[in-house]
Amino acid sequence: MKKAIILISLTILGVYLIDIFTGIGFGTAHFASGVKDAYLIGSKETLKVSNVVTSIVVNFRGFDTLGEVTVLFLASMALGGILYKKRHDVGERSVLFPSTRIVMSGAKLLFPSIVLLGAYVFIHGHLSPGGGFQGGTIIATGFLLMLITYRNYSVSHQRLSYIESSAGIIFIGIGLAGYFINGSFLSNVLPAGKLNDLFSGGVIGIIYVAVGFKVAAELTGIIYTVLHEKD
Amino acid sequence: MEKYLEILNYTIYGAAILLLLIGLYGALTKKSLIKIVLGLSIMDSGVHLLMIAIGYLKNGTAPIFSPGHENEMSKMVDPVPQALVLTAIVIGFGVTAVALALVIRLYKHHNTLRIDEIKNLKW
Amino acid sequence: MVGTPVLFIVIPLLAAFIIPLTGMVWKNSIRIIPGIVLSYMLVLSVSLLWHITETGTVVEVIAGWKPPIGINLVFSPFSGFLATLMIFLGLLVWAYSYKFKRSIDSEPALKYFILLMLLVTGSVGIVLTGDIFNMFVFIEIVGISGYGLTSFYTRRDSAEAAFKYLFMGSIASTFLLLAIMIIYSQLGTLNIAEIADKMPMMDNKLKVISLIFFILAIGIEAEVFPLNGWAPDVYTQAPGPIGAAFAGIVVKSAIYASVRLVYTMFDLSGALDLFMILGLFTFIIAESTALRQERLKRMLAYSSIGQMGLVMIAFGIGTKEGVFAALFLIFNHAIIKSLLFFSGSYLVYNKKNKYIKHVNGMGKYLPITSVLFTIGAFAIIGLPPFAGFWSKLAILSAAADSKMIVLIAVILIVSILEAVYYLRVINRIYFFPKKESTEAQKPTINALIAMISLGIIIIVIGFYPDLITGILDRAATDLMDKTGYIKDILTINN
Amino acid sequence: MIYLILTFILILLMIGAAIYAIWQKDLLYAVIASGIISLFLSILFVILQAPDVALTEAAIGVALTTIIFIIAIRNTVRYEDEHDKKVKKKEQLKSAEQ
Repeated sequence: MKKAIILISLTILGVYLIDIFTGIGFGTAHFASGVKDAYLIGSKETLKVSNVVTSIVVNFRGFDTLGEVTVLFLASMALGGILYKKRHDVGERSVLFPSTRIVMSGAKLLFPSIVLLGAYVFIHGHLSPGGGFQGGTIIATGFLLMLITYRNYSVSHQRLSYIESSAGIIFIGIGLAGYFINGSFLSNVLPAGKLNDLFSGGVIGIIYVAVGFKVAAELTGIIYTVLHEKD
Repeated sequence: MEKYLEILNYTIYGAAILLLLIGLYGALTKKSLIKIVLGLSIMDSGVHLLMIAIGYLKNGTAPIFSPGHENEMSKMVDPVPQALVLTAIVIGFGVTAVALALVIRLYKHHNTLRIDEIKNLKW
Repeated sequence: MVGTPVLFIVIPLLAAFIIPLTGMVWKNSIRIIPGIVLSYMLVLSVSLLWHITETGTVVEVIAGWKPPIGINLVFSPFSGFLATLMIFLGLLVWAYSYKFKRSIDSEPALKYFILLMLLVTGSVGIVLTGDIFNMFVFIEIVGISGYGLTSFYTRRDSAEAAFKYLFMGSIASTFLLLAIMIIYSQLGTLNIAEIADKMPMMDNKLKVISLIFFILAIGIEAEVFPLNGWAPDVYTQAPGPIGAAFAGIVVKSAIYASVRLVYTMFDLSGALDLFMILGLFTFIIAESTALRQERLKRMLAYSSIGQMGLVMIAFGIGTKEGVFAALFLIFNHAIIKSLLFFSGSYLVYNKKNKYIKHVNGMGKYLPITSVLFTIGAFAIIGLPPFAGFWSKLAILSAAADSKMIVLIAVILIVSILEAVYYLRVINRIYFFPKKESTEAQKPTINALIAMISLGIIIIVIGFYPDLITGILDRAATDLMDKTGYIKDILTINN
Repeated sequence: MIYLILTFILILLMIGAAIYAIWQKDLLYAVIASGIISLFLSILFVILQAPDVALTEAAIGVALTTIIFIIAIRNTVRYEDEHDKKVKKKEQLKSAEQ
């Protein structure tokens, strides 16, 4: 009975949504004058950043990114509070099966290249697809591989906390530098450079590297906390 | 033939809305806590696909000024929904992680994942 | 001027990132730094509120891009008033829980104070921001810190309450994203002022559906009637002061968001009626449910939901008097309900189920706390020498001005219900014998300071309502002035 | 043309995986199915000209979310109907073996 009611109401919702979105149209420009063109021009002319998504995420709407990094920080805080135990036992992780020798040496071989790929992705965030979030998550998957392969691989919580905090402080510090020099938070204080150069976009590259470190540390911390949860 | 292919275009909206509805259905009717969280995350994926599809332009290119193609601005797809989805994906992961931590703690206290057996509070 | 609105967000975040580092060296900094930051924010907001009476609304752009392109923060009389109120309450909650969990080692305490500080920051962000997607991000910040704070005690049911809240919150954020995307696809902007400016261009059907999605999403946070299933459990299971923080801070920011939508963004005439109907349902159902509750905190929670319904009714009247009454009600509810939660959690301290019968005879053992609870109860019912009287009077006269006789009758009848269940508790406090087994817990000195200052504010506002009506009047004028809001933001030259 | 057909196939597979994930009683299979949804979704993002989002979805949706679900399942139970007698017996046998 309950299922039938839910199915009927979901069908109504679905029909409504499909009606709306066919009305909106697919693959065509929807609005005459939006912020899209301003972003494209500003990214190319003023900021000299070739990846427009990066310039939106870090500069035009950089405040969202600050909030988002905070959401991850809060999630790892809340996770630690929810799964709080007096001490974390490193070494016995009955959650996982023991891995074979092939997996172990394969993981050892892959780990440095995964971290290198992640670093490449966030250093070139303003030139090619990718950036701080993408690179950070790639590095976190590298640590994840090591954590599930080796039973007693451990990451120092304190060191993660250092990286997390200092990356956050660098992000806000650069923002505040813009606030004190140019009068508005997160504004560019360094020369913009030339389009498609590695050193272009002013502070955008630096902020994205900080975001990359922070995201990597936070995601690794989240995985580590959950992984060590056992009775 | 061409006309039928046009309809294929709209299947992306259809797929996104179906994903959303399937996830919502799972979250509302399933009894297992992990299934509920799974439903919520499928629902999130549906919304993300919907947002990207709104920004798409036919025969468009990715919003990146690659060397030699600096003047193709009018052909670029809308970068704004992409930036928003980037934010939304990361936020969604944070919420999922917190939800699963809560599930683990609920299992420890009640020794079950079934929502109809965890009802010290009224649902 | 001490600073600009952006510091309301940046300084707490900076502090949140610094605290884990200083906590390794000096443990007490975990408790002290959030207090310093909140006091700084209070000084900043009061001075800005003083400043804008002379110069008008302060609009700040971020990253140097003018409004439709960049994100902007708006400190107008309306949003500034709410922000100041929230920060003040946050500071009191901090003071109340300063000695909290001192006996246990520092790790849970670290989480508690950082989560509390960011809960306040997120709510202030919702109020100040001028961009709907930015609002979504702040709503998520508030949500995640709320889940963490609700499940702070490792009691059996707190995780259940938090999961319930998280379930509702995730569905809310999905619908919020849908609504934001529908609006973006039509108008090509995310800035609230520009959306309001361009709104007539939008198709009516899409307008209605996106408003429904918005109300659905924000109504979950604002505890509107069919969507408030999570709220009583969260209030019951969260630590005592967090109940006050939810009632005083989080719900207020959600109310702000929905009011901003209805009054500024959408130009639909039926929206106010929808508001009024939702408010009436919430008010009547929540207050009559509160009458049947056996647990003290659950009763307070339902009473809080009912008061939010009353606020929505007042906003739904749609005249300037109505808005004024609603703002007065928001102010009074914030201070009174915080006092009730603060003193109520000492009256049923350390009891397992926190039944109302546990307060029997506490008047003799906890005299000050009982008197403060009584003041709060009388004030929220609306008895004359206290602050609550003036707001009830304001809403009744606003309804009378708009010739809504039925509304007046409903409000008066439901107020009698409210009086019944509060007086029942007070009767138990003073005239029932205390059970042998129950032990009274004396409040700590910092909790006492927080409670007494709230009690003093209630009495002072009760005798001199003019202290607050000036700023409320300006805030109400500011909210009603839609074209002024659009002009302030879109013609900024920075 | 070829892209359209590819898109169509991807969408069908994705919806199939979503229905399977909700229908399947074995939570581990359901979680793997949801990982597959994310994988197809990230390919779809590339087709829709959103490489940044595709990278994020591939790393977060496919790897991190799936693994965190699997850890949660390892910490709790694997079957949705843990009170189904058959399943319970199986679990008991397993614990007897260990």
